[in-house]
Amino acid sequence: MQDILSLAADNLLSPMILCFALGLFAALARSELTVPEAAAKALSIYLLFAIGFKGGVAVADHGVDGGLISALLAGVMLSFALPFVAFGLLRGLTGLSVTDAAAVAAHYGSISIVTFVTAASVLTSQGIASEGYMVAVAAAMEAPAIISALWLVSRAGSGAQRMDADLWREILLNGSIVLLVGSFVIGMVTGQDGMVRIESFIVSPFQGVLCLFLLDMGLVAGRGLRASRGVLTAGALVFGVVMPLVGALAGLAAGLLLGLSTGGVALMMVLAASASYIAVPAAMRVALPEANPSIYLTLSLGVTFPFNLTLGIPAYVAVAQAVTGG
Amino acid sequence: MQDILSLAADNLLSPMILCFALGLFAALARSELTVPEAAAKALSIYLLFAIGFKGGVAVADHGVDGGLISALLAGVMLSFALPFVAFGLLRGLTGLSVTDAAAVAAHYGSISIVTFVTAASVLTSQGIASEGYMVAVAAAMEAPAIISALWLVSRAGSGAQRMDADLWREILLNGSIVLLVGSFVIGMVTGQDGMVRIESFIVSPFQGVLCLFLLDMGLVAGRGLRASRGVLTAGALVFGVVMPLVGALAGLAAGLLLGLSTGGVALMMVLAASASYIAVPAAMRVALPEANPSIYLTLSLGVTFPFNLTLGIPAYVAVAQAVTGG
Amino acid sequence: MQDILSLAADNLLSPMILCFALGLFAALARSELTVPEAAAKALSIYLLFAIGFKGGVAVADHGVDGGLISALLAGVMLSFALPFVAFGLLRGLTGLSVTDAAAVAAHYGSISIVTFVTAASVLTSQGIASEGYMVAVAAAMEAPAIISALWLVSRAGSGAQRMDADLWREILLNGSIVLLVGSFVIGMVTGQDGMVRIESFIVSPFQGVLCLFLLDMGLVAGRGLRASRGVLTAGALVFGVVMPLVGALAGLAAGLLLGLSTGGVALMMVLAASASYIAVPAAMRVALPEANPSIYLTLSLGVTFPFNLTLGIPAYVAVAQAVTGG
Amino acid sequence: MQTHAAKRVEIIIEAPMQGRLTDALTRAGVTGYTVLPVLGGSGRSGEWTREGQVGRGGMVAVVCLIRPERLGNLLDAAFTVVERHIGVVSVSDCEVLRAERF
Amino acid sequence: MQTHAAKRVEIIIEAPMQGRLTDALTRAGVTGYTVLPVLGGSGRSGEWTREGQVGRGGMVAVVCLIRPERLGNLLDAAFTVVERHIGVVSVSDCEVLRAERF
Amino acid sequence: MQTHAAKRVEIIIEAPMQGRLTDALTRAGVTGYTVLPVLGGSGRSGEWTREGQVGRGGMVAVVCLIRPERLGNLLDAAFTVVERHIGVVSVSDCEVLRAERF
Ligand SMILES: Nc1ncnc2c1ncn2[C@@H]1O[C@H](COP(=O)(O)O)[C@@H](O)[C@H]1O
Ligand SMILES: Nc1ncnc2c1ncn2[C@@H]1O[C@H](COP(=O)(O)O)[C@@H](O)[C@H]1O
Ligand SMILES: Nc1ncnc2c1ncn2[C@@H]1O[C@H](COP(=O)(O)O)[C@@H](O)[C@H]1O
Ligand code: NA
Ligand code: NA
Ligand code: NA
Repeated sequence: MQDILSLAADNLLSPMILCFALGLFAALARSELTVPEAAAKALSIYLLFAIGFKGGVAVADHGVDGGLISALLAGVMLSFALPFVAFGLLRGLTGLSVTDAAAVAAHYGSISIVTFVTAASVLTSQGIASEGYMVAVAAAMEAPAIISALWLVSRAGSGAQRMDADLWREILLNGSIVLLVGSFVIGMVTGQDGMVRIESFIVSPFQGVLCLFLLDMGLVAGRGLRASRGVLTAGALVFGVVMPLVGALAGLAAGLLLGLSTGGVALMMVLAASASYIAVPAAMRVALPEANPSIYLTLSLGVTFPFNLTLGIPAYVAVAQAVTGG
Repeated sequence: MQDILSLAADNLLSPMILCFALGLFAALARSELTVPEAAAKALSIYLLFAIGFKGGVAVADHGVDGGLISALLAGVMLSFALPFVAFGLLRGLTGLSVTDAAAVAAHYGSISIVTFVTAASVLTSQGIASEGYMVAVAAAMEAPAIISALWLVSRAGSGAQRMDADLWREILLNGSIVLLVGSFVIGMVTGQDGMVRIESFIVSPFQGVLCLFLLDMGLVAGRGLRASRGVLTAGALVFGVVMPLVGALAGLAAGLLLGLSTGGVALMMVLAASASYIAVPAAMRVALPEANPSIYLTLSLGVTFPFNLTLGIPAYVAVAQAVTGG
Repeated sequence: MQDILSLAADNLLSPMILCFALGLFAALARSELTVPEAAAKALSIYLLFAIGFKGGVAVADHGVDGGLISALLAGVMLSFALPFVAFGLLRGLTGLSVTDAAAVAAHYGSISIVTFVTAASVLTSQGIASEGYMVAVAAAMEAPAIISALWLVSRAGSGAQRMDADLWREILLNGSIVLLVGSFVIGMVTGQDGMVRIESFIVSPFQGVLCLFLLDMGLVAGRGLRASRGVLTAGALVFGVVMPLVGALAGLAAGLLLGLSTGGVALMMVLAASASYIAVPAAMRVALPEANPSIYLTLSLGVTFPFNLTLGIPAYVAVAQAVTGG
Repeated sequence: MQTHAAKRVEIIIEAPMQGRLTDALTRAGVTGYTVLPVLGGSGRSGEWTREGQVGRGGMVAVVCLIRPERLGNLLDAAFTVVERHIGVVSVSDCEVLRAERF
Repeated sequence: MQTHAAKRVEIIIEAPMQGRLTDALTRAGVTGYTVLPVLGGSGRSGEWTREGQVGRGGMVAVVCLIRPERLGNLLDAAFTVVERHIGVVSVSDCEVLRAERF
Repeated sequence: MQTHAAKRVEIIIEAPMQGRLTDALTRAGVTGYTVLPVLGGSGRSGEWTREGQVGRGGMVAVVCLIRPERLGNLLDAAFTVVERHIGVVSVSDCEVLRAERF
């Protein structure tokens, strides 16, 4: 417990989290501080490329064992299953319509790559190793949850879902999946040779870039919270912190079953606990336009993301350490 | 004198100043070379974050002594006072209307953070130490000058100034103040621990980033000069190089009274000598829309900024060294 | 031969080329992965600045010998001459109109700075030295080809060319020429002193930045290929891979005549073999608006650029090594 | 200068729907359109701004100049896409140069 | 397709005034507006371009579709904000789909 | 609020031609114009998008409000620039505030 608290304090006082807090503060105080959209996208391309590449190099170093496949499968199953849990919780805790509840559920089955990146950098700075292929698991968990959500809606008969071929392609080939998987493969192919060439671009400045990116995430989250005051009921807020804990438990179980390392278990918890705010919202606007975007964006970006970033990650890491004895 | 000249030559032939000159040349020659707006904003976010953070870490290292508070107060007073000097000079040297003169005066009471950043990097490369909290002084000096200018206008009865609550918030929470103060606090809180994590992002590439940023400043200044040929009278041009010298003297006096280090005195001179071209212009567009933006932008960005960058900074540093014996 | 193949394999499996391939794949698969325009421009400014500066520092280190002038002259002559060869080949191989053929020819006389940058980084990673002033040669080769192309059109009487003073200025002062020459001069003036200051910005992260830039080039090339399916005949495709070989031979001859080093010969081959897709297309839109942009962009960016990047560069380097015995 | 009567249709729509809209327009026989970026806005579903967004959110404005007789087709096509979505459609009269282009 | 007469108001104004303008529009009962970025322009106060700018300068275009009967209110509100400032206001007739949205 | 009849001319043109167009407009006595960015579009010469472009490609939209009596001049000037180039020109009626500005 002592350890968890000191770890949490360490995490809370890291430049990354403080940058997020600064962004949140600036947005809530209505400062006109903004990060240009193009810069934010460029930063996210950098982060995705760097994390994917590093994962690939790690796999190249250690060889691909059977763990990769089973971890991918576990991730896909979690992404399929978690929306049902989330949907049940939402229908119990809130008065959201079937469509809105299903849309929110899709976000929680999918993942937040920035939460993953932040957790990975916390692990690195604490010297805890993890499986390089967790990056591929992250990519695999982005999309399945969307299908579960659409199935929930169609079962309730409310609103025809529109899963045309175009939407499938958009979801499966969305920018972050392609970049993550692509750079993972590039890292695997080029291995340490490639790493040596671009190390001083993707390794040394990584945490600094993450700081600026989290500053922007704080700004976006804060603006979202301000714009949607009153959108969330107390029940929805409770969901926003309970669901990540439920997800983390599911991730813990999966990680232990798979026999992952301490870092791997922590990352699996983080993936299951985190909620998407890039790929899934775009898919929902196409497939479930009747669902209110303020609800799912505010919950995932305004409540769960900050929760995971500040309290969640240190807790998940500590639990993973305690349980795996790592 | 010998020293000042060789220092000036050193400064003039640094990559930073040459980049500025390149930008200026390209714009005056009407090359279509441009830095995208989003990239320029991203660079400025980087510079503000890096300089603020480094200042905070420096304060964390040396502890906050009483110097911080008195330096802040001195900065605020300078910012309040200098517009009156500038206004007097302008009314003597030029035929500008009260409104235009007051608007220009506001710019010269406030500060240019890029000039400050360049001076800080000149000090670093010469191994001259300075107080980390000068960054906070810079932030404190941004806004007070605006109030003096509006008071000058209202006293003359020409044009109701419009200082509504919104404008106050915009000025006090403008992007650069929030980012500078925020990253200063983050640096103070995380100290050397935080520095180690992001050093290779904010320290090593700093001067290179500054080069590209000054390239863009040269382009912007050059385009401004070209667009406003004939806007400035000879008197105004004289003001554009005399006022920074007057400001630098006031900054020197303040720095000596405060007992700052050699670097601190130099930075105080630079702050007082520099003129705003980001925060104050935006505030003037809202509060004094009748003032002609070509006049204040051309003076501050096209005349005083290049003057400080090329001749001013080395002169101020040399004087600070001579006077403090540093 | 063995060597060429292993060099080619090495090159094909470098992170840069794989990033280009990833971009190509993503665009052809219609993924919505995109690099914002502002970010792409910022990356290209970085690359131009870094390569120019490094070239200038290299010249400062070794002194300017007579080689610079003669290499510049040779480059200009190649740029003037190659469009005639290209035009002849095109009229033989394809049914393109005079205007379209001339427009394409202009692109192949001019150069692709990204191909040059990639080749320079391949040389660096193989420890092959080259003349720093090749950067200046690259800049000098951008424009002359345009004149040859316009002369070809006017000779055929088809379409009045419009070379007004404005267009001249736009071509000679286009962004990449100004930045390349400017930073070359800055590098020459500041030499190793300047290099020390900004090395960790322009040297260490260079290859990583190039990766992201080539990712975007792949995306742009892929989107272009997709949008212009069917625009190119088989003859045009043949031209797209034969012309770079012809150019490389001309470059080889020039390099040997000039007595360049192994790296210098390789770079001269690369310059002559590469085709412009930034400066020349813009000039063609103004001067030869009747020429179809899909044809010249698809050929230069969709066919020749990937060819040079993957097979061309290793071949040219190997030939240069074989011939100069380097 | 000879001008010809035409209609200018302006559709403000969510960015993820842009491709579907332009595909539908093309199917309805529209020969050209232009897409303009949108910084932000406000409507029944609240206020939003593009700044700092990371995803493919936000809106775009699609402007389409067409011959008056094709307006019905275009609006039908646009409506099927916009129907369930956030967005607005407006039409105004205009004149165009070079009618052969439309 | 059923359309309804409306007015399209386009206001080109300095970026630092954008918030004040949209607040005034909202107070005047306007239910929606869209903000478009502006790259540059020229007018009585000279020529300007957005490129490379660092501050919050430049201009934006605010487009507002409204029912004709609300035009007077909107123009009054816009005018108080624009009055002392650089900028232009234009109004044209248009037709909108889904009138219930305005 | 007093308004005045005017014309709104919208010219969508290749970016490398922007300077030539605005110079021609200025020579034709136009006192102001606004340049808006364009993300992409489609026309006789195919589809294009701005994303990831490095060069100075793409298109821009130039909007020009003028007094009706100056329309002929403006269109003649615009036409000489646009003539051989990709691009579209449309004109609509509008009303402007502060006619003294035009
Ligand atoms: N009356 C209007 N005038 C101009 N744009 C509007 C209007 N109403 C809505 N919009 C735009 O359409 C978007 C979605 O509107 P809504 O569907 O009402 O939320 C807004 O964010 C605005 O960009
Ligand atoms: N006649 C016009 N047509 C279109 N835009 C204009 C016009 N006049 C002014 N503008 C725009 O409004 C801005 C300020 O105009 P002004 O107040 O005349 O300097 C200009 O930079 C243009 O963007
Ligand atoms: N009917 C149209 N409506 C709106 N924009 C158009 C239209 N036709 C062409 N454009 C725009 O003008 C550009 C060039 O058109 P074009 O010359 O027909 O290839 C296109 O990429 C569009 O941005
Ligand atoms: Na999840
Ligand atoms: Na000052
Ligand atoms: Na060539």
